[in-house]
Amino acid sequence: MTKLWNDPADFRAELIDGFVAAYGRYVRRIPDASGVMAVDGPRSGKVAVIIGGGSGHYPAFCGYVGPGLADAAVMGNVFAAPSSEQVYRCTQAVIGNAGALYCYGNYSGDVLNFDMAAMRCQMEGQDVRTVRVTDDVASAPPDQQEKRRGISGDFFVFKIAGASAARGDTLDEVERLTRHANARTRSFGVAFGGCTLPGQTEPLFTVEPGRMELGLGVHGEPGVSSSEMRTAAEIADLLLDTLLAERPDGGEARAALLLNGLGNTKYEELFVLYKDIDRRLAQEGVRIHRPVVDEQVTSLNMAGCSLSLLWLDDELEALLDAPCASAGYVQSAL
Amino acid sequence: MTKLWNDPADFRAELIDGFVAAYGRYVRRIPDASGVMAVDGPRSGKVAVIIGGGSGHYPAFCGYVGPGLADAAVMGNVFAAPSSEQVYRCTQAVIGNAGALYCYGNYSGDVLNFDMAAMRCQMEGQDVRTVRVTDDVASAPPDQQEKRRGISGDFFVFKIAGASAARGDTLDEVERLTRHANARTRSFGVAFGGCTLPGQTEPLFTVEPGRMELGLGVHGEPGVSSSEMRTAAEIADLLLDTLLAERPDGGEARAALLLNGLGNTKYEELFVLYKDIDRRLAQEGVRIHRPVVDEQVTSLNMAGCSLSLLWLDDELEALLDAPCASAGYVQSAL
Amino acid sequence: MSEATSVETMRRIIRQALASMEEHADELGRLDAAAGDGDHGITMVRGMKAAVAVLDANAPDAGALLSRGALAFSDAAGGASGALYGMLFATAGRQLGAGPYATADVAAAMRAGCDVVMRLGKAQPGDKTLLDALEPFLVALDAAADRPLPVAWRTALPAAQAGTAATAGMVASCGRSATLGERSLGHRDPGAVSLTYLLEAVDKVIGEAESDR
Amino acid sequence: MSEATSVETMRRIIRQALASMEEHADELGRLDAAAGDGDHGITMVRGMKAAVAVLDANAPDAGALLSRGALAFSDAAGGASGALYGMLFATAGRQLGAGPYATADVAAAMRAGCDVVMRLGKAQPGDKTLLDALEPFLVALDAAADRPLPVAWRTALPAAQAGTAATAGMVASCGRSATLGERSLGHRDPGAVSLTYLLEAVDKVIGEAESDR
Ligand SMILES: Nc1ncnc2c1ncn2[C@@H]1O[C@H](COP(=O)(O)OP(=O)(O)O)[C@@H](O)[C@H]1O
Ligand SMILES: Nc1ncnc2c1ncn2[C@@H]1O[C@H](COP(=O)(O)OP(=O)(O)O)[C@@H](O)[C@H]1O
Ligand SMILES: [Mg+2]
Ligand SMILES: [Mg+2]
Ligand SMILES: [Mg+2]
Ligand SMILES: [Mg+2]
Repeated sequence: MTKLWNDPADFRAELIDGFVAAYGRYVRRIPDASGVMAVDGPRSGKVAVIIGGGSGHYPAFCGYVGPGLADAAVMGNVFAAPSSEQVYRCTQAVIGNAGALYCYGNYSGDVLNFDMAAMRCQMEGQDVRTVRVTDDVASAPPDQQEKRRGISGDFFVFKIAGASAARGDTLDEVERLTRHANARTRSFGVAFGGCTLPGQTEPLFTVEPGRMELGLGVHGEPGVSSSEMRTAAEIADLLLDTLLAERPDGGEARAALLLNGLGNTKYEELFVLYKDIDRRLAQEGVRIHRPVVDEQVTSLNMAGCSLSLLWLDDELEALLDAPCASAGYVQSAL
Repeated sequence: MTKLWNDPADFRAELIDGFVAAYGRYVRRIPDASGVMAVDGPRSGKVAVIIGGGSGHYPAFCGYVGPGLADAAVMGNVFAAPSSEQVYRCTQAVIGNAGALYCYGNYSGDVLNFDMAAMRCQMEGQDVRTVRVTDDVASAPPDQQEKRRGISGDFFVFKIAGASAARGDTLDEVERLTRHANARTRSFGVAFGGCTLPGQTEPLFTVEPGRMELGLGVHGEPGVSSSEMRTAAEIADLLLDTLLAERPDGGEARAALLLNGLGNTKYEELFVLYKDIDRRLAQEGVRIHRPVVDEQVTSLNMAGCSLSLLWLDDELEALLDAPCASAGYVQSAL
Repeated sequence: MSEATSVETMRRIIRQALASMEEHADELGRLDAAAGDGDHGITMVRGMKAAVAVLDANAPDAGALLSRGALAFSDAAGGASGALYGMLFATAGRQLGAGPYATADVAAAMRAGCDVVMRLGKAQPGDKTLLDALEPFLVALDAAADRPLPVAWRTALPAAQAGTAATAGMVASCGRSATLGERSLGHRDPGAVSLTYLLEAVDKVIGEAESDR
Repeated sequence: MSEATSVETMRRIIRQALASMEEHADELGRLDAAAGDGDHGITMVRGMKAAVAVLDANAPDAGALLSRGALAFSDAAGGASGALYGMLFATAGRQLGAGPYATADVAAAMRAGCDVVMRLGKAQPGDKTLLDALEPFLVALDAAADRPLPVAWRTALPAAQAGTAATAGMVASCGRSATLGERSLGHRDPGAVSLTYLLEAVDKVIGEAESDR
């Protein structure tokens, strides 16, 4: 349950203030807007990567602003997409002469607001492109990938977009690579318990003892189906059976991996689960590159986890390996 | 509640396997021992920094093994200190010709087991020193600092020990600086709810709705007293009133800061709380250096947070700023 | 209705809409939590508060007041409902302009707003969204276009209510709850419910204004 | 008692100790959770399982079997209790050596173990630890040193039980629960409780062996 707040109505504003106060080494507040931008931006000649969405998913989204990652994050209220006005203002703060890429999870509210802002920028002569993250295999069948929602795969798609833009790629190229990364990213998750919005006393959903939800959303949405609670080893197989069924054709047998905790399922548990994921992927002949077992795309303190795979090729691997630094994710050469 | 496991009796072994499988870029398993060591160790001429304790506190302890941090972590079962046999074996795996420093939180079980191992190493002619972290102001009065237990201050004391050893300081110097860091580190915490051991169904303690516990332990121990639940702003003042009362004499007005989530109190809430902490410290004329608002020393999925301050001087600040890399904490030059 | 009366009526409508959202916030949240993310009540209240906050600025006419309120709503609310309600009422307000309004004027303005919502949101009636309340309401309002606005509005309300009730039997194919497919069955769509409360709030104000005469 | 009988008795004691810890694991966990970290039951079971697992190796004598079991216990259990019980029984086992044992031999061996525990743990009787069960038990065992072991042991047990009961009225000053000070009042110390169960397990085995004759 969310416990720390002053007035729930001020939650977003206060969290942005606190975030900027804590991580002024990476970000500063965008004046008169609900968002943050990298301290070194905007950089002339560099494509601006702009991410965002509702709050409640830290480190997504504001935690990914910094060198090698995003230039700005637009921050909505808890689980609510930011308004198009805020997206527009944040864009104006960081867009340079190389255009901007919007990258965010595919949810109705985000699509509506980012699209309206993009139209407004385009009408003003700015080149703004959009790549929506659609990694969640539970949310639509494979032939409707464009309908799928974005969950923890955000992490990889943002990383590729950020690395491509950081090395000076053109907007065409940043868009192409980001789209390519999204096309090769798949995620699937399970939930064991819901979360509670600030100021509320009832969780958004509850999971009966001894059961779990499959195909969770990262906004406290219940899963798409329900099953008996399983052991870690069984859950590893369940996640991988689903993800491996969509291993892309011609995909080489290497993948970047994120085992993502939603907030209340802690690191030690994730490692126990990872042991069996690692074993199974080795059996399947998949080489795992730079696995991350951590909380990256959370859902307040929801219980559960999701597994994301980015099926790598050489160009994606090079971008994934590039260093980056931000409040929520640092990848150093050290 | 801890949900993911196979057999609770195998929890520790499986989590170590999973951790090593995931973060082989930082650590490898110490053969025949319950612990991990840095991939590049042991390094001749370098003091070995050995940390450890029970599991359930990730990133503490295994998440802090890597360049610029610890050389090895000895890993006990959940909330149980590792046995002296395991401490001894891990020591033998990483100790070089420059001796070793044990650094861990001051709890009866850890003291007993690390001390027994230290005695055994010393009897075999190895130079092993110990610095116990005693940052928790709630656990004993100021004139009995040596009786205090170690909580989230571990993070700073380990960082200083690791940075000092990494630059090639002698064991005398590493010990002196680590002791100095501990003497200048103070923490205080609050809890809103207990955690559940793997395989158990009842939490270790519960907090009545509308109340909170002050002076929590990081092993699911209840707090030392209980009070009404407060707003974030009031909790900020409560934490700081307590910590500022022990601002060390002659201490300059600068401090490193960690606002640490225990597992179930999430990042957005911590930022809301941090906003008021930052404001208050500015009022008090304290300059905050490199604040970290994150989960660093957890207690499974316990609800609550703790605030740690390390009162800096020039030598500590230089060590704190040195880069480091590990599964749980990366500080890059980028 | 004089222009001053129209502006004052619009102010009262917006205040009444906020009161209604506050009254029903928990219900809207619960409905949204059933298959979505549970924030619809919070979002509507936050948005309506922002709309009320811009009421005091002196607006030239009622249509401008509605548009201005809609933009404030949209920015504060965020989410799908912020964007859609914002466009619905901003468009309607722009088209309304200065009063006095015949029923047909109001129906045409609302229809223009509805068209924008459909174009932007790409949903159709039957997809279990607020359109399932809005569309039948507009059809009924059109059918009563020759009657005075308060009467026509009240006559059309049951269509919105029936449309909303019908959403319980629909499978969502738009918005957050689309993913849940069959699992969204049995719960009314929160956006359809909130839209109906908004239409009822309008009725309350213009109906009373009517009886005040 | 022949040496073979002693070894066999020790095996049965260690198995009985495991059974007792399994039976009381939840109670020990709850007692530890009241002021500590709740793992005492789990820890004792894990340790005793490891001690039982080394039973099959052929031990030269009962004392060696006890020492070996104690080391296995200590390594598997970890924590404060792993270190302290490990030292207690490893020391006692080393001092016992090969049987047969007079009561005085056993009392002396346990006393030697207790001394090590006090030296290592720096606690005193009255600090609300397992010493509050162990110390009175050893005093009572000494007082009955001229009686056969099974009788003396049973005679001494009530002292351990009374000492354990008294810990409920003590304020902890050692171990995890020390921090809680006054808040630790009212609950028996989990280590004192587990030690008493262990002493009772010994009684069960050697008392039965007695009646088997
Ligand atoms: N594409 C769309 N077209 C029409 N209405 C929509 C669409 N997407 C969502 N809605 C409406 O918005 C409502 C949800 O609003 P809200 O919960 O405030 O936003 P969010 O879905 O962003 O959390 C749904 O119940 C539905 O009526
Ligand atoms: N310094 C000490 N001296 C004697 N007994 C101690 C000491 N510290 C702890 N104990 C005993 O250990 C028990 C706790 O054991 P356990 O819960 O297994 O270990 P931990 O405290 O490491 O979690 C306490 O109840 C107490 O009887
Ligand atoms: Mg929402
Ligand atoms: Mg313990
Ligand atoms: Mg919603
Ligand atoms: Mg314990």
